[in-house]
Amino acid sequence: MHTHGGDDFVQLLTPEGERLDHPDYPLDVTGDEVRALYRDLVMMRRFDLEATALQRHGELGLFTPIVGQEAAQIGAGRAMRPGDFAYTSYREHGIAWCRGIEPLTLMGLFRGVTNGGWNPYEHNMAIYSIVIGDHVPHAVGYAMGIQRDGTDDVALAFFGDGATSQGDVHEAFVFAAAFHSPVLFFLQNNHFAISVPVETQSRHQLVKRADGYGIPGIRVDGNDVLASLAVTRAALQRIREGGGPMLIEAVTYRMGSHTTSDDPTRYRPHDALEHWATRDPLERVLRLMEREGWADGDFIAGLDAEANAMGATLRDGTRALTPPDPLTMFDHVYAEPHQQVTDDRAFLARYLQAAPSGDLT
Amino acid sequence: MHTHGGDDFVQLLTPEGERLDHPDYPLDVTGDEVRALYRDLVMMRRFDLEATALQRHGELGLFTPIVGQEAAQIGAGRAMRPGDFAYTSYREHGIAWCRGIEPLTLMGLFRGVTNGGWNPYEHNMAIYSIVIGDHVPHAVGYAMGIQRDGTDDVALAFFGDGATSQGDVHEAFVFAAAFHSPVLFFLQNNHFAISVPVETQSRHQLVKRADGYGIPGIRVDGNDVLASLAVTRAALQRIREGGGPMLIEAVTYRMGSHTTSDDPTRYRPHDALEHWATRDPLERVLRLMEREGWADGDFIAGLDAEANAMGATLRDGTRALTPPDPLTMFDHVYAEPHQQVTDDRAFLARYLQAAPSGDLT
Amino acid sequence: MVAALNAALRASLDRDSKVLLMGEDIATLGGVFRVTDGLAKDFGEQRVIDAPLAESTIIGAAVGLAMRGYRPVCEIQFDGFVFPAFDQIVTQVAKLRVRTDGQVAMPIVIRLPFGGGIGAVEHHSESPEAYFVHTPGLRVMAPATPADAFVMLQQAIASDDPVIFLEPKRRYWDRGEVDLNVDIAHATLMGRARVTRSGSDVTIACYGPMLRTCLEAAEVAAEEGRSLEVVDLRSLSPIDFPTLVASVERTSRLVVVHEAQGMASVGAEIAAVIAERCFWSMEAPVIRVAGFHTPYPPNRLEQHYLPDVERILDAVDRSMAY
Amino acid sequence: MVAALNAALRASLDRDSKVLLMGEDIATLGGVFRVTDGLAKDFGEQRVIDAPLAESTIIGAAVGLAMRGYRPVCEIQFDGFVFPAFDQIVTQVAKLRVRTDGQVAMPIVIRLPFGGGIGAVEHHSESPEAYFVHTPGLRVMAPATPADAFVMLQQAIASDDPVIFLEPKRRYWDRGEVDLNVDIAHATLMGRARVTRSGSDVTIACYGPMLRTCLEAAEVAAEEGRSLEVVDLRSLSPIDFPTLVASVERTSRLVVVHEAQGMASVGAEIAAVIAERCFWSMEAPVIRVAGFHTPYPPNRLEQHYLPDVERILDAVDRSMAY
Ligand SMILES: Cc1ncc(C[n+]2csc(CCOP(=O)(O)OP(=O)(O)O)c2C)c(N)n1
Ligand SMILES: Cc1ncc(C[n+]2csc(CCOP(=O)(O)OP(=O)(O)O)c2C)c(N)n1
Ligand SMILES: [Mg+2]
Ligand SMILES: [Mg+2]
Repeated sequence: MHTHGGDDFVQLLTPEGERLDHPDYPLDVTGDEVRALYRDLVMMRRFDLEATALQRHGELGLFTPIVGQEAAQIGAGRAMRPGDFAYTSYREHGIAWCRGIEPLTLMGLFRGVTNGGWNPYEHNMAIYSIVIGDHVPHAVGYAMGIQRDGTDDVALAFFGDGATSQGDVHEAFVFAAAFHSPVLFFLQNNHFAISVPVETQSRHQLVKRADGYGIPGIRVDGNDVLASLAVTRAALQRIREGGGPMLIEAVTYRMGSHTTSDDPTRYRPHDALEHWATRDPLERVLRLMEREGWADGDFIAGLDAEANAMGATLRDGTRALTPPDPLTMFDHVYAEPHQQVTDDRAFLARYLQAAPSGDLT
Repeated sequence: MHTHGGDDFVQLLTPEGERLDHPDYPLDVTGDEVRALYRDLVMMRRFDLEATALQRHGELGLFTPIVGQEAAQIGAGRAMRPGDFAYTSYREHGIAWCRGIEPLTLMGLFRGVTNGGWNPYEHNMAIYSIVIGDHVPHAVGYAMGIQRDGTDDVALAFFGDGATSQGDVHEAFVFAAAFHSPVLFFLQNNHFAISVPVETQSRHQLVKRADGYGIPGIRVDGNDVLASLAVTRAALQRIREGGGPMLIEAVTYRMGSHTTSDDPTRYRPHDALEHWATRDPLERVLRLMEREGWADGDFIAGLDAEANAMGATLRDGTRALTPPDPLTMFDHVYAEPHQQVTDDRAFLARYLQAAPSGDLT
Repeated sequence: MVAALNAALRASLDRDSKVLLMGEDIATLGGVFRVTDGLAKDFGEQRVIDAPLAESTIIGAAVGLAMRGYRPVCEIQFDGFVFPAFDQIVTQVAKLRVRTDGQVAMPIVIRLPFGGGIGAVEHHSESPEAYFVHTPGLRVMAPATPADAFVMLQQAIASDDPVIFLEPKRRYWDRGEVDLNVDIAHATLMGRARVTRSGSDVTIACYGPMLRTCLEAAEVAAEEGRSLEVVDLRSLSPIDFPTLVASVERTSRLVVVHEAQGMASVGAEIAAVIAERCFWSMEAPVIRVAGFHTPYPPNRLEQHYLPDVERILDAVDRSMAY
Repeated sequence: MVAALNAALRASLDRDSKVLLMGEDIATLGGVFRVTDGLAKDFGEQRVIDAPLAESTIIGAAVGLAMRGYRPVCEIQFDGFVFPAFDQIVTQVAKLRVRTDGQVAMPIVIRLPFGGGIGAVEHHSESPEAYFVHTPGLRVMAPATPADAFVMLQQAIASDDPVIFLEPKRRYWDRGEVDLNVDIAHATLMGRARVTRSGSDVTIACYGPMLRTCLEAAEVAAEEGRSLEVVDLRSLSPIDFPTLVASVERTSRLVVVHEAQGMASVGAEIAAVIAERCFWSMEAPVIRVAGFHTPYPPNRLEQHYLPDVERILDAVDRSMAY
């Protein structure tokens, strides 16, 4: 079935690195801007490689690769303003990057030393959400708060093709439409929910879901960072001006495994990777830069060095992430004291004192 | 807001009793057929009156009036075949009627002597479902069963405008579309979820929801029994032939209260009843019959007598519905023995023996 | 009690502009029990919100509002309709504080009319408290009187923790003195139980709708020469065991009463803890009086399902027989 | 254990053409734990169904399939993802039989990998059994060994009641003798506990993932001269109290062990019942070993959260100290 493969989406940069014009989504970019975007893409790809390697070396319990989806995320992330607020699932490392969250910070969850890792208010980005769909209503609630505050910020909800089947995502659409709330739904259709192809979630283009709520929907080439940027910017602008919620479907492909525990050879059509490799999100930007003379050897070498440095920081930093004191698990269950927690904490404290290793299984 | 009031729906009989043609939904009906439909409508309206009165007299704890929605339900109900299976909410007395469930049987739930009242397999209709939305996935599951059995039956899910906001209803759409299951979603938009107007559920016509899943949707005048019949018949036929799920939105109006406990004067626009009274579902059929000479005084008098008889049976029968033996509450919790139930039952049995009135609070 | 709850909401809306109400039919209609009557008119649609019919996102949106600094008070129309929101409550509301290492607060109150005895149709008479008590991260409160309803709801709204606030719907129409000028900060502390009636023979622990029934039982018992001490738990998570233990140490006997079915219930927790903490002083095992292990029956049978004075006294007899 | 479960599903699919499997990633992938590996290939897409990503309707559709005469076996991928389906489970699956006065059966099995100890990220290590045990209308089972997994899953599928089937995921890779020719009808009855190890000093009640840990504790205790009797509950609803009471009558002491947090838990239920039924013979109160009243911690701390041999032995010590 090819309903989802159709190229009826906004594209501003072809896989061959040619710029296209689009009447609704004009984008003027300078060489500097494109270089900055390319840097983001490269850093994300490297991050992915490094984190995957760290998992292979036993330093992480799990990792969720981003490879293939860098452009969708960087485009969207760079379109956001600081005051906007992002709710994401567990694969939006590119959004985190754009929100100023250090790659190393993301390792805490995957290494099992925290369930969060950063202060959401510092970056205006919620911690990763693992239960599929749950965070999408949160974005709508946050947007309802924005409405009451009277600012022109926007809440963004990032989720996958699989998530579109969840009741909570539908209800979030319903609330956003009913209250005309400033929320942007950003759907990355990477063609899979673990092993299940997007066709099992819908035989129909997912962007069409928006129609049913009277929410405008835009389908964009998720492997084109310029298109993702332009479309997200336009959507955010429209929402800021009171236009109400919107949905963007970024059509992309998960080139890696679902997580490092997954074995995609069991389900991925064997020629799919080849096909999608020709649409690589980094490659086309490089071609554009070459074509325009925006990238010289120094730039590329500089990037490489920066990526190397990031990799080193990541490796060393991850190894240095040690589990917190066991008693911290009781610290933030409640804001105010709760007797059961107090008792359980006292029990564990006594117990740890008696058997300091604490690890006797 | 008038998005929901627009008359862009299939209508075959005007409020004035004029027949209209529709290219997609031709309907040839004989005088006998129209008389039969009119009888259904009259019986339902009488049933509603009688049950409401029974509640006012303290014989029922609660009743959910159907007045105003008779045509939507009778049209749909009469389009069904015996092998089809209906899942409904608590207001589909007209569907129950068409499925051969005695009006008296419906009183058990409202009198509090049972939570069901009939054998679903005898009538191919599930018991009423009170938790909004819950039963809609059941219809899809049933339809998946039909597919596996290889018959051309159809499962129908009846639900309200309020229910469209529930996650379960969305998920039911997703599954039905994904599996191309023979299920007809029949939405009665009666403009209210208790006090909340349909605009709070959606600023957009509810039938449009179907588009998002690639499910064909039809909007029908829910106060026109001929249109409801023709559209439902056509949809069922298409589904039987393997066309996959469909959605019908029947636009109607809840002329009564939400339940007998409700006070609609607190929220219903004061001129709404007048407006909708001009679109009464019974009146227009009567006009058509008069126009065509299909209804004489005898017919009307006969109907009246039949309705009176039904009312009498209902009144007497309801008063005679007594609570079952208290110990029956343990009978069907499990199919096979469960020690906790056995113990609890033994306790109550001993207890009832000691204090036979059992009513000491 | 409805008036007391309404007054508590009004006071909270007045006190803190971040407080919002959200639910089905709460604005124009004023709630099916009229608990929010008049509030939409006085505080406007932005603060008293009629939501679409979807419990999961009523709670899910409240999470987002809380993250934006608001203090949402959500109404779930009836006990049986809380389950569509269960995931948001258990996975998000209860856990977000700890998941963010304390950086995100969840000052959300979920008002839940609960319990039976009003002759309602199915799904309208349930007692789901054990599900929430079992869930770390939630506080669970159940007032039994109008005065407590007034105080406790305000305390719940003022708390930075999420609170499942169980309103005993068969006591909605109870009347009682409510001191509207009570200083919330100095009222009985949140989380504390109260010895409502002192006695010496058997302690009765109960909450919400059962308090009145237990007090009636104590009256009857007194006529028969038996002295029951009635403890109103008020809070179910945490449970105020110090108060309860002190009482049981005096009486050496405990009967726990609730409407909810018994398996893995609040009554089980209390029985387990008291059996351990009062091991040396108990003269009888803790006797539990609870709903049966069946779904709530059709309402014409509910009188047999619900604990009543007789069943409580029967439990007292059984306790005394040891 | 994975192979035993796979064999049980295969046998059930073979035996009864009405048996269907449904879940996320169970067909092409064979499940994230490979429990359904190869079944889609052998039984086809109509019987082994990859569902859209929506737990509520996986269960909701199973209800409809059951009403049409099928016997759906649903997989929920991980414990923490059962909550979106909670409403369908509690309101429909558990209640439909009684709501229809026994006319509609709900032969649905919900397979739920549960518990911690595998170093997973959040929501992948929870123990939600108490929620289901508290719910009338459900049966709850938890095998602890491959042999039991093989028998019990087939019994669950053959039962006309809905069964929450908890698979201890940290024991998925355990190996053990499985008699594939066992006659299911004559195997240990569904709902029965088993005394896995006899002893005389203290009874240990446990289930699922904790059985192995408790047996290890019993080994260590034996070396120290203490004789522990280990009871594998196997079924959590109903709980086989006759077997447990008989054991406790012998030992006079009971320790209950589970991973789930303690408030209103299965351990609370057992402690409450045993304290009552064995009132005269207990020489110590029932001691509970459970997870703490916190959401499951980050996995690098899980060793401190989960009951281990030491904590079990500590509880035994405390029991013996009375
Ligand atoms: C409610 C819920 N059910 C199941 C899972 C297990 N699970 C984790 S990721 C995933 C697939 C998600 O697919 P999609 O939404 O497309 O996001 P992607 O992984 O492709 O980024 C599943 C089923 C989960 N995390 N939450
Ligand atoms: C899950 C759930 N939430 C709330 C309710 C309370 N309630 C009963 S009927 C109703 C409104 C339903 O509106 P609609 O779906 O339009 O059906 P109608 O009553 O108009 O036929 C509500 C909110 C419920 N029964 N179930
Ligand atoms: Mg995906
Ligand atoms: Mg309606």
